Amino acid sequence: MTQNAPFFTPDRSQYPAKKADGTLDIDIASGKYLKLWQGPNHPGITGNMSVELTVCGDEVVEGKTHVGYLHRGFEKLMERRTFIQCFPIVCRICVPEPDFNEYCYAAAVEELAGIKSPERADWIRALILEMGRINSYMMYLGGQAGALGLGVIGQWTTYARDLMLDRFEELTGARIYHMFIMPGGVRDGLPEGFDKRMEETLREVESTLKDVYDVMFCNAVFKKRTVGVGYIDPALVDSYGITGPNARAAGVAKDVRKDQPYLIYSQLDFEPVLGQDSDIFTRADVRRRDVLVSVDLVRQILAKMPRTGPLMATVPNVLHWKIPRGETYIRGECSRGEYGYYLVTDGSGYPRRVNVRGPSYTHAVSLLERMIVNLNISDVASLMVSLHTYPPEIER
Amino acid sequence: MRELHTKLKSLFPVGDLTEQRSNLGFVTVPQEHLRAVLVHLRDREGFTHLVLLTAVDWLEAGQFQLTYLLSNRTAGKDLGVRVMLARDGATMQSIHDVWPTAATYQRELREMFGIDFPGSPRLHEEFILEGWNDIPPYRRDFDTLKYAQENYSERPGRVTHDPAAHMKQKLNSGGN
Amino acid sequence: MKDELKIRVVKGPDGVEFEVEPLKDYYCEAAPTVMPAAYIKVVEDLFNWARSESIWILGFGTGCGAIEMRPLMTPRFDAYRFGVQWRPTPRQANLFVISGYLSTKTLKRAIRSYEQMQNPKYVIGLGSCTINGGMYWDSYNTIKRLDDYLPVDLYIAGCMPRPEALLAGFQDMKKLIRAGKAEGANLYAENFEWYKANQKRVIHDWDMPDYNW
Amino acid sequence: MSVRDLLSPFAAWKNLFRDPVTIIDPLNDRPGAPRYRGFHQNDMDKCIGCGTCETICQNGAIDMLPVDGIETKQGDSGLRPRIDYGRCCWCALCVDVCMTKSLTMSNAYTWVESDPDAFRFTPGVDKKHWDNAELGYHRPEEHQLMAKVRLPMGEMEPETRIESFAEIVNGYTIEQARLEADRCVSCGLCVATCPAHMSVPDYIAAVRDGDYERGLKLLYETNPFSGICGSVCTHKCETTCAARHDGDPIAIRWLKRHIMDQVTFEQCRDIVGGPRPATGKKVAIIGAGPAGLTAAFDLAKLGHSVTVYEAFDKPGGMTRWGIPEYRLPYARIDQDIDVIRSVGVDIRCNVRIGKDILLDELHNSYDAVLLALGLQLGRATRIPGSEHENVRKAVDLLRQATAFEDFGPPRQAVVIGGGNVAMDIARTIARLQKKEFGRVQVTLTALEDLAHFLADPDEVKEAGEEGVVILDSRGPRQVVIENGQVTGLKTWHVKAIFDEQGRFAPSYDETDEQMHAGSMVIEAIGQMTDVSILGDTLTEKLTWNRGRLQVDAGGRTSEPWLWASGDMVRGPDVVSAVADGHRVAQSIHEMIAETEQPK
Repeated sequence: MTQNAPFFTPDRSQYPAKKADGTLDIDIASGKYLKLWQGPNHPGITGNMSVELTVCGDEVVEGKTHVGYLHRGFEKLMERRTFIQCFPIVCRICVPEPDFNEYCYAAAVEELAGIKSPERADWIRALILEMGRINSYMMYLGGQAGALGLGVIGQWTTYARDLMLDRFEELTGARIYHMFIMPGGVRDGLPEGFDKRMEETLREVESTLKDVYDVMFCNAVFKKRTVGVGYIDPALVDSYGITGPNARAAGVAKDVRKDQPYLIYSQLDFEPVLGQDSDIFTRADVRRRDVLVSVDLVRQILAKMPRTGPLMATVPNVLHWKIPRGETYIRGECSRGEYGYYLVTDGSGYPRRVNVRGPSYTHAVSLLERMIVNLNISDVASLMVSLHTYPPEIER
Repeated sequence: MRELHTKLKSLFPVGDLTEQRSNLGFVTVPQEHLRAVLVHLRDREGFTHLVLLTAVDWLEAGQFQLTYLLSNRTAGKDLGVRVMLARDGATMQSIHDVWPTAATYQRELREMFGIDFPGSPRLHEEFILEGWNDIPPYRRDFDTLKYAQENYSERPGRVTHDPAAHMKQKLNSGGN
Repeated sequence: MKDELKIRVVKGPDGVEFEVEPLKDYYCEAAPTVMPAAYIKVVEDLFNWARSESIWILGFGTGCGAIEMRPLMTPRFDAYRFGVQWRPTPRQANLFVISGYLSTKTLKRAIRSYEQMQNPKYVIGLGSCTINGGMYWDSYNTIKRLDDYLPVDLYIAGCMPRPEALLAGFQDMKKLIRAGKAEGANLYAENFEWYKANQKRVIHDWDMPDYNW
Repeated sequence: MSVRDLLSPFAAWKNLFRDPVTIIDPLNDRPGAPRYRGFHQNDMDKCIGCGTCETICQNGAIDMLPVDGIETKQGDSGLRPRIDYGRCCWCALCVDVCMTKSLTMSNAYTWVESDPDAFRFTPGVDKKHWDNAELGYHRPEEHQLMAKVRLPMGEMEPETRIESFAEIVNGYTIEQARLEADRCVSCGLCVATCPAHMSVPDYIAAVRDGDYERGLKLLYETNPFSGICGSVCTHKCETTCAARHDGDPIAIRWLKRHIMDQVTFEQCRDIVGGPRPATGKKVAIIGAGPAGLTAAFDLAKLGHSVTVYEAFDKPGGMTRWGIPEYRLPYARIDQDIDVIRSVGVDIRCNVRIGKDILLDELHNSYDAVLLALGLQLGRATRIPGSEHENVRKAVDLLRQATAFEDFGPPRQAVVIGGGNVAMDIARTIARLQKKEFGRVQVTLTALEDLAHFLADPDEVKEAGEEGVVILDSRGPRQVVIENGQVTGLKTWHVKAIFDEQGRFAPSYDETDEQMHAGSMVIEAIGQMTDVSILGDTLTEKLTWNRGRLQVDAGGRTSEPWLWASGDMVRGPDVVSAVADGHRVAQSIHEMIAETEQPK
């Protein structure tokens, strides 16, 4: 079931036929079809990407994802920066949740250089990653509601997110691009009184989520627009490389934090959040519940983390740091799925190749292009947001 | 990992295993056997998830390395399958029918490295770049700084001094 | 050239066939013109005051900095109380905030959006990237100096600038407008050829009219 | 769909009763957090202009520029970082690697301008409203990207080393040298400080890379006495090393030595490349010390025929006759000199000018003559009793010790002086005493207090470890002679060494008199040149300046055929002598080239 409106039966007589190679035979001059561009002028919170829709009436017959509006060539730029010089640049790959770049890059460098980051640094890293996850989800919730015209949710979640940014600021020294997790460890420990202020922020997040639940998830209009819409077949999960909440909402318990625990996640007590219905509503709900898990994880981390000890491992002089030839892949579970860095070194002072695997890569291109067909135009924005894609991690 | 490698080795002419971690290994596969190895790994060994597909330019050796990183979630293991391609006129068979997402990766590799994957859908459509007029930018012989300086203007007025040279000139001019 | 930009014959719902030339039919061919100030200074001052108090921003987040605009639109920083608001379409906006780096692909869209905005219009450049390339100074795909391509009235330092810095920027922007010094649009019209030449040097597949109005 | 789904959204109305969360005055109510990475500050007093911030900046945002009112001086390039906020990304790596912790970040973050060129500024110089901000990112103490501590040099224990004249230090292993070389930030502040301008950062990089051939080549470009300097250089470079501001300076001398340890004589010889095509010009050099031989090396490499006359039976000058073997093994001197010989320098030992050959003869048969006599004579204290035969000069004793002459080491000795020569003789005597009598009884008295000793701190420390009693702030008054035998030295406490004008005029506390027992008193308070070989006529003709020969920048005396160099014009220091040798060689070569031209 892809549409839940029984009184609407689409007239498919005008639909394009398929050509021999499987592509659609769309003759734009026939007047039957209309090209409609969703983006790149920021369609909702999906960032600067665009979907070139071919519509027939109200229905999408073909959608093509266009990315590259934010392409800066990170992977190329990193090849001409030393290992420490890459550290400030990686976080720019993903604005709403930059810390995974820092963590994955640092961990990849550490692994190839044979360095072990201190335990205390690992806890702080996990803390930062969970804080970032909360932020990313809060932004998503606002965007998902906003895509359906429910603007108030975004007003609330942005406020809660901003409080978390204040925590980020006092911990890392910056609001958005924290540049805190560096190869070898982290820059500094927790500031004084951080736990208390963090607890206040977490309470605010929880109370916001309660309001969001009442107004968004228990909302006849929202349900009507999202339940049963944008269904992802669990069978597609592996073949389309679907990870994170998109997979978990389809009942596949993919969560790197559990599957291959990194940092200190094996010492934390949590269960991946699962859903069954695999529609927009379920995906939103999985993310909402995932925030609660993260809130709990932040509390656990603060309760269990060591407060003393080194924060940086001994690293070679960063000005001429050379790493022997090798390759590795480091992954983490970000708010959108599996985030990973593939790093190849060649014994010089510069990375040979860095490849960033953002979860949006598969979600926003091959998956979206498949799912968008037969969708009503009005649901396109909602679907795009529900896949929770950030274009900079696609094009880097 | 070793077990899997022994098994693979009995079936295909694969190279040695590089064991990066207990749950991550890399193995080189001849170009023509790649497809069979991938399908075997996917269908028989549980490596159902194509994590990424990317290339490394070994300019000095005249080769491209293609890395197909596969993941077996239930076993918690990852295997990187490497294929070495001649850099000149690099062509590789497409695996978009094994994993549909591979089409996107292949499109990117075609655009950024200039590696051809005949048969891959929409391969020649622009993906990230628009109106690109130079050699594919991720190739090692493409100099991004030079390109940037030639195409974009910098704000003038920047000048710097090398401390050692500056001191030598200031303190030791006159030869004493 | 993309298919949809080619000249084609279309049959309308009434069965009549007609020719469509997308690059020409949907745009005005006239070049932009300089908008003179009002004859009487008091009137111009009044206009400027009004303009300064209704800054309508085009909600085209072109780069990283866009993420710091969201807090401004929401209660905590609430830019609306300062007469600043965001509009979804260029036709309704008079301030274009270039929020950081511009890849050449986005530059093309940004130019299009800018030209569609109503006069008088203003541009603010956010962060290092718009000033001198920022951390992408050696990237092959981003422009280094925004003022080569669009007339910029104001720059805000930072990477990225915080919402508070943006608010300070808006206040300065207001002062500029009130003082009649925000003449970016006229500058663009006066030096149209120069801007076009710069733009075309970096946008290699120029498949749009020279003036997108 | 339930009724709840229709009613629940109205829960939003409860916000009517909540306090607004809007920040009233966001421009002033929100200072950056205490750690906020805002705009830069730079403490002008601390900054040394090493440029490490520029090196690490991945955005090319930092330029090093000279600033009005900040002079270039030893250890401070006089340059200051100017930051381009059209490039900066506020990552604070520049703060993290700042060698002096002068560069910090304030918590200010608002800067709006119409002029895009205004976003370039030199923090600390261009006045900004955040210059005095207290808060902002300062590198946390434990956040250390650079290793602070120098790798310890392995050396013999005091108990072992006192037994013989074997070399004390072991030299770095390859692993140690790499780690130590890794600490260098390649700023190059040391290059200008080194009298010979050795390309320190480059050869340290060669150590890092394990490319000793390259390192050796760099050493020989500026210093043919790298083997010797690697052991005994006064390493002024280490006093201006950027690393010393927050940790130990790089062990530059030991790294130089490490390169020399890793290469063979054959490699050295091959790198300098053997004799050159002859120009037919002849230069005579008097004195086979570092200055004379460096000049000889340079001139021979230019194809001139060089003859070096040495009064003693072995070349090396004060490096051989003045420095004890435990600091500088003779084999190392021989190797450096053999390399110099390999380019065709002819060294004639046991030829004393004035006795075996006359200076005038040299003048007549050579195109140029260079005096590189060194400081062979010890200065005297001239205190009562110092004319006794058992009051000796340190230089004389050191020379005798080197020649294995038995000068009758005393059972108890007193050394006057606080410089390296005093340490050398005290420790040499200590070794001889240990061998002869089984125990060390050496007292060393110096005018200076311990903090201002002229000797290397390492030397002082090691001498103490070896049993030398070191007394600081003691001025010698009288050598006590009883029954014609020296029995000791009387000293007074020193109140001040210099008078108010800063002239040397020690003042004493006469009530604090001490007697130091000893059958020999050794004066080690300075050296001078034996200029008697010049002869009266020439001495008359030459211009002198306070007892020193007056020379121009190129080392040329007032006589156009005669040059002078090394310790006799520069004071005692190997690397200064090397530098001087280069300069003089250059000057002589220029003269030769000039006279060549008219023909």
